[in-house]
Amino acid sequence: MFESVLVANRGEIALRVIRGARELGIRTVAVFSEPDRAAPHVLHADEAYPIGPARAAESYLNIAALLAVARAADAEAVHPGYGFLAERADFAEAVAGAGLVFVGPAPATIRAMGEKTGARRRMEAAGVPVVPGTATPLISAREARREAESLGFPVMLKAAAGGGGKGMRVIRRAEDVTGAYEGAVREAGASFGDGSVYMERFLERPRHVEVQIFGDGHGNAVHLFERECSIQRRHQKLVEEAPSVLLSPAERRSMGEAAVRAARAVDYVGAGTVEFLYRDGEFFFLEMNTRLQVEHPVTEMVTGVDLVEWQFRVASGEALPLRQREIPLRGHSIECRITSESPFDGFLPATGLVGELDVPGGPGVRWDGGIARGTEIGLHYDPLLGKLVAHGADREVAVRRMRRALKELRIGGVSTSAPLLARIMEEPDFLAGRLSTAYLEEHPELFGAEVADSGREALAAAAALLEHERRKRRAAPRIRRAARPFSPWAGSAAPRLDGRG
Amino acid sequence: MFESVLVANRGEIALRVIRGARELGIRTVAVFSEPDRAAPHVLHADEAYPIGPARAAESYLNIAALLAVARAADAEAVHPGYGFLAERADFAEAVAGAGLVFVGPAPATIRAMGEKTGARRRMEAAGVPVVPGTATPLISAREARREAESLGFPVMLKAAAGGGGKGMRVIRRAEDVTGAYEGAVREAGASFGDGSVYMERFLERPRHVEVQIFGDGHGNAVHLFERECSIQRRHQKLVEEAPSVLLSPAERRSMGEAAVRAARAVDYVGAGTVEFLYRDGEFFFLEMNTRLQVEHPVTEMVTGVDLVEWQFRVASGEALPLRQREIPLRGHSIECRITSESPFDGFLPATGLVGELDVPGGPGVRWDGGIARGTEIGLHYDPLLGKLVAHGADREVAVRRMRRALKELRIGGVSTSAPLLARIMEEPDFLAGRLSTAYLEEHPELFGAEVADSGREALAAAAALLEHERRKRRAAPRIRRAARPFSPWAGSAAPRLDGRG
Amino acid sequence: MVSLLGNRHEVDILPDGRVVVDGRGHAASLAATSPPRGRSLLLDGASFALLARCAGGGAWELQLDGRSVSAEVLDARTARVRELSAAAAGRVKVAALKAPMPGLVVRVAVGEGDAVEEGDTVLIVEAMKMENELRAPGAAKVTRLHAAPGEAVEKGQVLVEFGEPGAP
Amino acid sequence: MVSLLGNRHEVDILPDGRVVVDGRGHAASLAATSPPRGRSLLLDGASFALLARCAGGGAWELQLDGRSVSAEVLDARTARVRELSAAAAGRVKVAALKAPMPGLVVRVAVGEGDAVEEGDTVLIVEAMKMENELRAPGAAKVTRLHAAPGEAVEKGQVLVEFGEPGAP
Repeated sequence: MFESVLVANRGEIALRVIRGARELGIRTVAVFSEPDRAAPHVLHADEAYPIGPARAAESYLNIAALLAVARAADAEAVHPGYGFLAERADFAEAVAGAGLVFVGPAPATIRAMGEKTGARRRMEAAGVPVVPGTATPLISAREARREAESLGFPVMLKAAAGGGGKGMRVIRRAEDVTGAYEGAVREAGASFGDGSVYMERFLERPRHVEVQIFGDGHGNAVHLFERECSIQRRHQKLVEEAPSVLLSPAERRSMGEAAVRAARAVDYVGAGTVEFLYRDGEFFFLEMNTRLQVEHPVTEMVTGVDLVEWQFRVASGEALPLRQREIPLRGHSIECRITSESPFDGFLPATGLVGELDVPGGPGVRWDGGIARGTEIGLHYDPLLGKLVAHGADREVAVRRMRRALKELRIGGVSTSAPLLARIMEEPDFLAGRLSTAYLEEHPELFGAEVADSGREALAAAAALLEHERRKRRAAPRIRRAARPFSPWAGSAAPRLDGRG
Repeated sequence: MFESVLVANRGEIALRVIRGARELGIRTVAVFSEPDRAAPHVLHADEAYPIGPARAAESYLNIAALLAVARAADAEAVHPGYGFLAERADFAEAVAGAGLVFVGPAPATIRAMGEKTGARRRMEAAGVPVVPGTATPLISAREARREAESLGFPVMLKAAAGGGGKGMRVIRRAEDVTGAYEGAVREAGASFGDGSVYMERFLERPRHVEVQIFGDGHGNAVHLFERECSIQRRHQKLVEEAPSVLLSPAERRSMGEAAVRAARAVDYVGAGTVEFLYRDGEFFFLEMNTRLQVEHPVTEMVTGVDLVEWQFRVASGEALPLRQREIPLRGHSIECRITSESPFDGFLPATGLVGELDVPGGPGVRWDGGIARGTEIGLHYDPLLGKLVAHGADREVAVRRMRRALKELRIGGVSTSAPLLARIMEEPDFLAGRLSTAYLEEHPELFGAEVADSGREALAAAAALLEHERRKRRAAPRIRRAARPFSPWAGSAAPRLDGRG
Repeated sequence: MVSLLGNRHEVDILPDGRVVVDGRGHAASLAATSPPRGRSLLLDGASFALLARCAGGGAWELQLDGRSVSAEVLDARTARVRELSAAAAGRVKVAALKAPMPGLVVRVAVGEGDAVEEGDTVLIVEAMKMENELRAPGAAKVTRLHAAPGEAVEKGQVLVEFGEPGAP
Repeated sequence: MVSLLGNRHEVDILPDGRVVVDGRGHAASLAATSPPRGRSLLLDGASFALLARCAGGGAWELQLDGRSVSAEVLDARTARVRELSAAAAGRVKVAALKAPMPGLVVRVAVGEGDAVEEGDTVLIVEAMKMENELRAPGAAKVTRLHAAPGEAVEKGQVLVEFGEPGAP
């Protein structure tokens, strides 16, 4: 095992990687942009060094600055987390070129899977079913229009270089193709430095089911079961579960085997995820993510495997610690993404200073956060503040735990997705496992602004009491009514707020 | 299942019970003494009512006040937690007398096991080995001297009515018997309202191993394996583990069976713990605690069973959810008790206002706390602030996790046991599993005040920088040296702290 | 009088510490918890953990179960005066598109004088690496543009002013 | 000059922001984290998460990895003056037993005039329901008693004064 690692990321995933490394006795080197000087990942690392200004292109995406820190801090390995440079083959190459270990698959694998259209071709060849779509990136809005007509609407545009919803567009009408194409190219370019987009037939209301895989370069490849990530908003996952509630044992086996086939087809080394769209018993390869996923904790909860530990072990040349049949599947786990967005206000990005942070505890609950009290939430980076994860003997217990944990979670100073998530955990279709990627659109009632009557009453009473206290405090230094006779009770006789008291 | 429960406790255990109840959809009713008005258990409950002033005798031990709240709030059940009234048969009787469900065993069981000398006799009859000692409470210092001579020194005095180290004394010399007896009687009286004490032969350097048992009143009794609680200070446990590191599978089985025998001997219903002293392959019944233990989370981590859920199920008349062979033992778990004490200052009780509270997250870590930011830590109640629990595939992983978690835990404003616990997690005998109840006495080096060189350097630099900043801030409004020419760099030219700058 | 979520509630605080909300009396106790904003309210024993921030002039920002809500506390006379003046002024409709969040304008899809239909894309603002399309709230004519591509905008900043669809 | 854990460290803050501790120079950066007391110190890149409380007069209470440490920052002249006056005054030995924590005196085992040996129990103070025996620090004679059973005592309060073992 190497003795030190540079974590080329920020936020909750930097913290997650630092925790994993620290538990293995690996010295952790963090990097930070100017606004992140006092961020939690800086505080939790053994060492931390500045790499540039707020703009990611000049800091977290600045390969030269990262390698300079790695050299200066004598780091032996680099862990990219997810996002930023995690799926950039040129970064993996630069890391290797500097004589360091890249904690992830080989550059050729990243390149092969990152170029989404090529990956689709490869998977077809390996016998993994794929969604019909363009075999190469689109070169113009005109080509986009032509392909859309031939695939049949609705179709979907996707960034060839990336994932996570950036650069994605669903198109239902011919007249929307051009605008959507231009927007997708622009967004993909801004997010991944590569504006290539391709097109697929858009499956209506599919479920998004993905399989965690691991390969070790010693000929071993295993899967760690699936995650259901159907609850999404603009292709950003909001709620994830393991295992998927509707997969039969046979479907689970066959999807797991397809994922391992996909891994073997590219001699996969490290942690990866094979994403599938699932509908009516059929599943299609969507893409392969050559990195740790945001939602990896649900897999850790149901298998007992520490995926970051495995990443470090495999990167240092060890074989996988367990064989396929030794990997258990225990109970059920749910993750809720807590983001700085206003769910009842059109999901507007929210900013602010985290003034209060109370994190749930007790049995079966895990918090993977990237914020602390005093953290300033700006608009420079991803809105993910942290992930709340619950585990229980079955889905019902996991849901009850998640409800309880969401009630305990308190983040002051910035609006979050938490109250929407709390509603989802009570919603009948969710509880029955009736999920699809259209779930949120089909449940507009979740976004209503209503507050329960008891809550309204409490809020009205609280506001009145607070204002009353504040006025009393302000009035205290003055002598208010000299004529009023002294009485031990008079002090608590509060005037009515309407001024009649 | 009943629909509401009054939680007759405070601190972390009240919170733990509230969490368990909430997950079952049971309405939770908290009670609070005057200083606990804004305590976390009040905030987390559905309802909360005052029961009296700070002194426990007038609040948390005030049976009439508790029952009055239960009636007013329409609670159907009462959960006593641990400590306070948890092992008071008269309380269990009063609860039942008020037509409510007591979440715990029958009053007769509590009485039988609470009277420690009678319990010893009963266990002997059931074929459970016991430590030699007095069969009835001592009636005078003179009798104590006589019994001590006949048992042979060292001997131990223990409160007949209670546990948790209160009223305990080890006596090694005849001339110390009288003083120890008087102190034990006084302490027992103050803690349990009953000054009865009895005497046992004191085993030198035993290990403290206890077995979690559960009975359901439908003829089922199971054990949930053992906990090793050898690391104690003045008979207060500090570190607990499950399973015990040195028990062989055969010993584990035979101890588990003895514990189930003990449970069946008293027709046990609910959660209980059979404590044993273990030495050189032999074990002796110490006492049976008829309640949830502080350290129950380590059992939950290795078995996946929610003990509070089981308590509620059994109390509402359900049968145990699992049979003996269905209860798994997975990995290893360690708990560290975080108390408000100054470990490097003779374990003096510490007080203060919790100004900062950063709780560890990530995989395999659980925090069961009873404090929040803003909580005032006084001297009225137990010093337990919270429990940090780690779980891993084996003991080594659990220890590494605990180290990492202790490093992340941050409690500002009050001294805690955390830095001592962090040292224990690095100490060779602990790592090798060489434990006994004399562990802390045999490792005085853990209590040294030394700070690593790098830490000293950092602290000195931090103090200088802080003072420098403070002086700069204070000086800022004044114009300091009008003669100095303006320069964009001059502002950052800091004067030397020694006044020469 | 407390304005909350578009409703008004009549609240009286009685000398004995009880609170009457819309005619229903409750035993009430308010205590400070996690500083600076934590508050615990017990209302007839029901426990509410709140965050409270004073916004001045009787306005309070409250957070309960993750939901943020604005409340305004007025004494009866002030409330009455406001009602009368509002009635006198009539409703004023603001015909402008404001930035719903801080961000960067990446595209302006309309020009001054353009007619737009409800739902037409007017502007695209990027925030947190996501593009957010701002759409026309109804049929209208663009009378003034206050935003250009590449410009950083603050939350609440007026970006586009609209007039009647048929206006010159 | 920083006094820390019984040692003195010479600390210079250079104009370029570097800090020299006992002759060794370090790149240093201090930033505020969790308010009010959280601080992040980077010293040659090594990350230290501290809590800091100003106790006035150059005194700081610092907490690192759960350990609380007092530090005192003096400029060179003040430090020198203190050293001289301390040398002139000579060492004064306080022969008193102070309460190590707030609590309740439950027993006083000695009377004024009694001779005690090192380790003898002098008083028992109860705190958090546990009895704490306070023992004689050495052979001495009890000259004054300031505590009685049932009395509440504050931390640091003098409970017993001692004289030389043979004193009258």
